[in-house]
Amino acid sequence: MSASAVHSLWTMAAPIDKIDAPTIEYTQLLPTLIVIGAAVLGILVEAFVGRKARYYVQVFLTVVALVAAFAAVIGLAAGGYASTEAKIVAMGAIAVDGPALFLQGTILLTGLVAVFTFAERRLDPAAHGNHVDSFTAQAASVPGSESEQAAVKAGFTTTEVFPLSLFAIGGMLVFPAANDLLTLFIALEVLSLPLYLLCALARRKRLMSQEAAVKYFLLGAFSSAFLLFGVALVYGYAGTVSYAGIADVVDGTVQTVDPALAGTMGNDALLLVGAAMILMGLLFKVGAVPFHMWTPDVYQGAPTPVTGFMAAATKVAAFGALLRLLYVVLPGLRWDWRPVMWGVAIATMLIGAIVAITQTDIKRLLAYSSIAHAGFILAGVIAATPDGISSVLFYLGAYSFVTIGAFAVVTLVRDAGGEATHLSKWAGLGRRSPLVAAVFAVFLLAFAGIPLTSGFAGKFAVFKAAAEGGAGMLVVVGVISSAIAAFFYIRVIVLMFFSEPKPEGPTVAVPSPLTITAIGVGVAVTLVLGVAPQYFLDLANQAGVFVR
Amino acid sequence: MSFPLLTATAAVPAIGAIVTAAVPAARRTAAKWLALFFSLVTLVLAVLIGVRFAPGGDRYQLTESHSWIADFGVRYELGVDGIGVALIGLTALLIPFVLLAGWHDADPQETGSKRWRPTQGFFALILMVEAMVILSFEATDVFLFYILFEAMLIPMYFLIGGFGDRAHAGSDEKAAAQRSYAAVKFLLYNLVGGLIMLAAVIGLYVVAGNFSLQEIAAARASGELQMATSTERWLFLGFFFAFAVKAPLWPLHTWLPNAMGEATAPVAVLITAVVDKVGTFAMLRFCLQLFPEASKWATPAILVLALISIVYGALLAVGQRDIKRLVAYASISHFGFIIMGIFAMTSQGQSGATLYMVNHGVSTAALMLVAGFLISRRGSRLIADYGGVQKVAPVLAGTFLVGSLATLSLPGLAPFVSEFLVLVGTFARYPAIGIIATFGIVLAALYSLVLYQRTMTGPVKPEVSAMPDLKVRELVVVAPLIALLIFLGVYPKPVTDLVNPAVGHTLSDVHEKDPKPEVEAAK
Amino acid sequence: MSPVNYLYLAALLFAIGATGVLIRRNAIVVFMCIELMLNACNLTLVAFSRMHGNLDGQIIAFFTMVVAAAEVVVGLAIIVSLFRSRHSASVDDASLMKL
Amino acid sequence: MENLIALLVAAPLLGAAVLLCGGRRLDRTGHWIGTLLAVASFAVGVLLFTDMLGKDAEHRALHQALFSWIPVEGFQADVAFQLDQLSMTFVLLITGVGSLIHIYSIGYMEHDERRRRFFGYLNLFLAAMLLLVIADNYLLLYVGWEGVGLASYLLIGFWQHKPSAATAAKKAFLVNRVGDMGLSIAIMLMFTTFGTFAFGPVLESVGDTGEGKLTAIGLMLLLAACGKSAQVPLQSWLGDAMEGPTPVSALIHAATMVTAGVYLITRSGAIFNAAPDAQLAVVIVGAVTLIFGAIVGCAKDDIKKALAGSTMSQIGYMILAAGLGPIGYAFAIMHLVTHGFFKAGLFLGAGSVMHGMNDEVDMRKYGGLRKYMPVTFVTFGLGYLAIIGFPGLSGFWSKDKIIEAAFAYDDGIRGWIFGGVALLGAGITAFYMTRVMIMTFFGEKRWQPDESGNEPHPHESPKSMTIPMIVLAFGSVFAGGLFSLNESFVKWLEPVTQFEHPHPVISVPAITASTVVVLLLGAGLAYLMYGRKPVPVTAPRGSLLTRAARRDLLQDDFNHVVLVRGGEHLTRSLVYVDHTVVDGVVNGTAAGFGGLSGRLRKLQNGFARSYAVSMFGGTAILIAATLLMRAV
Repeated sequence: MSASAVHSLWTMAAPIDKIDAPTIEYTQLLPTLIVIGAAVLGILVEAFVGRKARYYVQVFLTVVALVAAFAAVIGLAAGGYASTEAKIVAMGAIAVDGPALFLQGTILLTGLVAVFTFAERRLDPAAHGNHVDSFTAQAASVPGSESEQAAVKAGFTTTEVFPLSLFAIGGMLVFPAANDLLTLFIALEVLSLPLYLLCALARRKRLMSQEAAVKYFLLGAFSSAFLLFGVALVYGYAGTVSYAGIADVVDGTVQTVDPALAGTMGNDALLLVGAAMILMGLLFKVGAVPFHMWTPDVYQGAPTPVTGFMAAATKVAAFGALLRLLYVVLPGLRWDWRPVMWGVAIATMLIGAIVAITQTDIKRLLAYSSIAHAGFILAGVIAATPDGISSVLFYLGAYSFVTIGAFAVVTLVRDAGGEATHLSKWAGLGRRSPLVAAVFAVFLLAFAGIPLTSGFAGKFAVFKAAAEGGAGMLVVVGVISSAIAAFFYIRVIVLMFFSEPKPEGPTVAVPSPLTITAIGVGVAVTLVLGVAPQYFLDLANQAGVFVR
Repeated sequence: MSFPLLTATAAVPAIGAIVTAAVPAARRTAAKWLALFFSLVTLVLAVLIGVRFAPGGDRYQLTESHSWIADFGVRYELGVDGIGVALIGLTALLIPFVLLAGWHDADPQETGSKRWRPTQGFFALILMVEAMVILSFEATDVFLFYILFEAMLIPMYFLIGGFGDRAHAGSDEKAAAQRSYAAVKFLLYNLVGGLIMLAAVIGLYVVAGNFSLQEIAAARASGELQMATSTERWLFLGFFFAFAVKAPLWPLHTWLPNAMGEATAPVAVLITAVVDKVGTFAMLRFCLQLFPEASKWATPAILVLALISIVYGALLAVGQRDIKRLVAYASISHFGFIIMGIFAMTSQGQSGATLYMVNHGVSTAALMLVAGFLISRRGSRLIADYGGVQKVAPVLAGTFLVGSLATLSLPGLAPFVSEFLVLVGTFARYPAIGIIATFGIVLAALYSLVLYQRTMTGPVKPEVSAMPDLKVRELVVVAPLIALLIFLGVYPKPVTDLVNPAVGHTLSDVHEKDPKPEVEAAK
Repeated sequence: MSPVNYLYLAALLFAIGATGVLIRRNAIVVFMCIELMLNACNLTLVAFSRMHGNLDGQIIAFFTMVVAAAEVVVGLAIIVSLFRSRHSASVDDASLMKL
Repeated sequence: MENLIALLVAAPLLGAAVLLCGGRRLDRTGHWIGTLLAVASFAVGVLLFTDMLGKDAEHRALHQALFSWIPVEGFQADVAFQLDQLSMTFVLLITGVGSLIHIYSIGYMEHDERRRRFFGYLNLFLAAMLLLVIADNYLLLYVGWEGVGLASYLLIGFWQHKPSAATAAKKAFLVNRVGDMGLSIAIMLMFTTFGTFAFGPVLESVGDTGEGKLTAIGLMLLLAACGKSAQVPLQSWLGDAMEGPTPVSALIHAATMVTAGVYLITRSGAIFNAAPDAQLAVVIVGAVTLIFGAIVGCAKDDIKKALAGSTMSQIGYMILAAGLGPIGYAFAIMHLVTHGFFKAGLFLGAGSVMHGMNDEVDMRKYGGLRKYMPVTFVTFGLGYLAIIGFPGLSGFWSKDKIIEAAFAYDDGIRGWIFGGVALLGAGITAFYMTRVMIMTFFGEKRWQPDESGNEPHPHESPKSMTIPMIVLAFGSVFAGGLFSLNESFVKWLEPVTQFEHPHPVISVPAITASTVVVLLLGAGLAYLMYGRKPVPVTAPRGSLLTRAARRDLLQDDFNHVVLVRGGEHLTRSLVYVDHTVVDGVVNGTAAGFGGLSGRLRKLQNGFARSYAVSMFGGTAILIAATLLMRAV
């Protein structure tokens, strides 16, 4: 065929005479920049600081970075970016608005608390005279090999966890703020990859740890591939990846100009399939049924501090992204995605609660409970009302602190083999150390959503939003599944308080101020949000508007 | 801004709970006295409420109202009507006796960690329950009430599961297992009820936009808040279910025998005499006031259930081998009467029901506590293990008899008045149901007297031959209760005066009038 | 020929990759399949970019490659450590945690 | 003067409180306190009586309102007393006989270490019984009604260590409860009909309502009466009630409490008068019971049970009379009073005999006691003559009148039937009383040493016991005659109960004559059977009727099979149902979720690839669903 004929088949990209430099609003990006920068510094520290000092330098650096970043977030919020000044920065890549800032704040705080638990070095007995934390001495060495012993003897510690966590946090900060699909994808990877590694770094039970890492990695990569394909399809549909642009096409505000594109542009099949795949990617991170199956294994295998960190921070970030996607990109598609999400939410609530009943490992139990909670939060997401947004924000804030606290308590209960995570070991804990048991009971009650705990306030908020959003059915299912869930939380309490202590039961390690702070913060937040949630609800309300 | 009496009345026991819990393990006795002191202060405040309350005055008095969770439309709103005052009085009155009766129930037998302080915990939990119950009687904000309604389960749960009957047949493990089963059953039953209510509460918010009982009731009365019939009925059912579990109403009753059987006698009293009253109280205050039409729609069904509870509970009480379970089933029967009185929708019925709540509280307390003393002496709950006690411990037997007679509502003792009012009130509108219900009084006589005969009379069993009679502490617990039973039986006027206006309001809420006597109607 | 065909090809590749993930045991192979899926995505992006006549798609493709590379780094590290401690790279052998 | 009324109740009530709460320190003086307060109450009664006699017939009723008891919207119950002639009669009987029996008990209970409590219970009974008869409304009456029930429960079971006693007490209370159901339903009916249940208003406004309602109320009242007065079908408890100490049997189960039913019916006369069907029911019950009781009385060898049977029968007479309406009320009450005297006397006599015979109750082990205990013999004998209605003695006057009234129950077949029954009853009464008399006091001694070898030494009882018997004997001889002098008793009651002269279907002299004949026949027959040949110590098997009668005509067996057994089965099965069904559903749900959970967790098989599959499938579903949503 002739060249012209061929040429007529495709269009030339419009010739670009000059590319003007992108404008980056560094101040608005400050939180992220601080964290990422600190992470990079951390790498350098690993390279140049002596082994003995590293731990302290890293902890210091990380804490400072997180605090600074949090301060930056507060500053931005105070600067009105949470409400009136909300804007889109970095060439439309990142949104700085209420939800973003609220979630970033939450992530930074939970991250901070989590870092405390990372840095805990008093729980395990000192090996060869040097304190050890819950991370392996040398990830590269084969479990049980001489090299490992040597590493332990030499007092190696994997201080890389701190920069890794910082990277992850950086990704999480971007995730809910991402304003185009590319940024979304990148952020997803940035937060995931470090987590894969962190999962593999447990000091005890390394085989399980590695297995968890592999599973998490493979499945995570699998899901992100789907997400990326979804991105591609949506791009194909809309011709752009920026949320606003897509939304416009979806609403039909922009009509296709070029007849040549008519084939793809505005082809709803592309949109729907793509959207579904993106949703899948996010639901995977959230841990919603049927994309939840990695959760129990990974939560169980990963080092407990990491589990806490994942369970809290990752969920927050992922739900943030999900909210933005559904509320900014796909509102026009509400009537398509709502029924589907209904199904997902119901399945998540019920299956999470039901399967948890028969769990025998405390970490797995909490994993399933986190699945059930994901279901509750989804109920709020589905509400598709401003109340829905704020209720979800509130729930995430409340839930993440309870979770970190709970896992922090799990790190305390130990026997010869490290943490005693099998439930039978927890029998009679209330007799042996009432305080720890009581604290854990508080967390469990919060999970169960008993009034006067943050769990109840959050649950009430999302259910209320759902009911107002016309999802009364979801509320009923939610209520039923929380009844089922109550059963296994109570089972643990019964075990701790009403059954006789076993003679060879576990001991409760006396932690350093770090873990104590983590737990203390958890309890405090749980009770404060339970008794007087008004202030935080207001916060969530003001933060409840997406910029577009 | 006057002195917040209602808040104070609830706050004192709460503070008491914290203080008591903080007492170091060694100073056990101090903790006990401390708890008793706080409960007495509460009693004084409750009396003060009774004094400050003007029966003729506004419907809700001593009201307090502060913004709490504006976002949920929730306010911290308190206020009492006559019914509330009566029940607050009952609660504040019973708790000191409960504490005294349970004086030694929580002394630690084996030593756990040095932080393990069962005694302090026991007394603190009881005070905590008292605080929550009292506040729930005062709450005029649906959400606030709901929170307390749910939250009080937790301390109750620990009381049941943590401090079961030491005097239990069989091995310790078995006892512990049964105990935690009972506790879990109690908690789950009530939690499920509560969660279903939660759905209704949320629904109410969606419909009404706020939680203030008075506002909603006013809006409904004035007609500016319309509810679709089906909506109203669903919401009503949601609320009623929770209250029916708590009350408990047949067939939602099976948690009560387990709970009362496994818990120590004082805790059992706490359950049936105090906590369960919240359920019946809430029926009067919330179901009727918020959903008048639905209440009337459901009345026939509820009356039938109540009737079943009355007869069924009594029959099962006859069939029990375990003293405490017997009392539990008797209570189920009594709660049937209370609910029947409430939904008879006559002033006699509802006044009677309210009076019944108070009287049943006192009479069950008397019977159950004496039974507890008996059990702690012999170390068994089985009726068959006793016999001829009156020979060796006449005072104990005598008080036990009075308790039993109160349970069968002998005229001259308090329960008679309320039971008869309920019967008359029901009969006036539903003669058939009223008549069937009177069979309950025969059955009541049957189980009470069988219990007394099997345990107290006949030849003295060797195991009880050395049984000591009531000690001073125990007498101090029982005597006032009995005196109160007689007083309220002869002169219930103080309570009825308190209750009548409130009942009048409730009836007007549901737009019901007492049926006129035939003769007057004819004229 | 129409660029739409590239889309069909990409879809095919993606499907192949996905199937591979589901049926292959060896972790390395599974991982390769995932890479295949990513590349399918790239192809799609590029094709669309061509059709829309804007560069976004191609840019994304570059990002994707970087990400893929990063994944390789992390993934291989994990898989290798697993292999060294188990002397097997079979995904199915790694099933300590279940139920 | 009316302010004294409360004292009637207050005195014994105080006694009860003091004695029951007083504790051991009162053991030595307790019985005196009790007796004193009983007598005090009697004195008050007499005082009020004299005062009442001072006024003219119409203005004798006194009223005292103490306080408002249960004030509820539209429902008013007061603690208020009303003392009219009817109540007065009862007050005197109760306090009088009561005091005597207190005195008697001092001796009778001398050796019982719980005597103080016994007197406490007796006082409690007096208080309750007085409350019953002076209450001015049905609800307060109900309090007394159950109060006497309680007292009787406590006293029947006074010797609680005897299982039989405890059982009897429980039985009595339960059977009475059934009656009480009737009373409470009656009160409810009154409330819904008249809006009140005070005697005055109710009885005045009887005219305003239909006969149906009144019949219902009447039947319910009758049910109550049956329970308290041991009338068929609720009579079964009275025989067992004899487990109680004899003074109790005399006071409660002969003279006073068991007659409460008669009081109730008489008091509610206005209602019954307006409800003939109810009246008929009353009469039938009375007639049946008087025969029933008499037959039972013939067969019992236990002296107290025999007397109990006779009590039943005599109360049958009263109920029958009360059922006859204005022609009968007065005589019912009159017979009630005379019966109070002689039956109490007889019981005290029986008690005195047992006292002398180591508490032996089997008449077959008595015999020829007249020489050992002359006083008892004489008083008992007089009581005997009185009860069989020997001309001139109390029983004659009252019973004969009832028989006349029965014959006058509407001039037709009814008159014949019930008159005949009443007449027949008189004959049987004569028979079994003669039997008792002979077996106890005549013939040769039949008692042997019991297994522990100590032979009873019959002896006369102490003064404290004999004096009351003598007093009562006087009553049994003269009371009837006294009352009948120009119908003084009838006139006394007339303002309360109205009175019409009965017009029997046959002439009065004929009735009187036949009565005398019948009773001579009965007595003669008894003499032939028991007086001529010696009485066997062990009871002969006897005829079918006899054996049935010994077992209260199988009524207990019926109860046992139908009610007790049936009840047990019912409760057992219900307990089972409650455990398996009601509770089973709950536990089943829990277990169900558990099983579901166990199955679902199998999906979590640890293989990463299967997780991937679920993800893949999930995505597929997600996509399909989204597309589907768009399609529909």
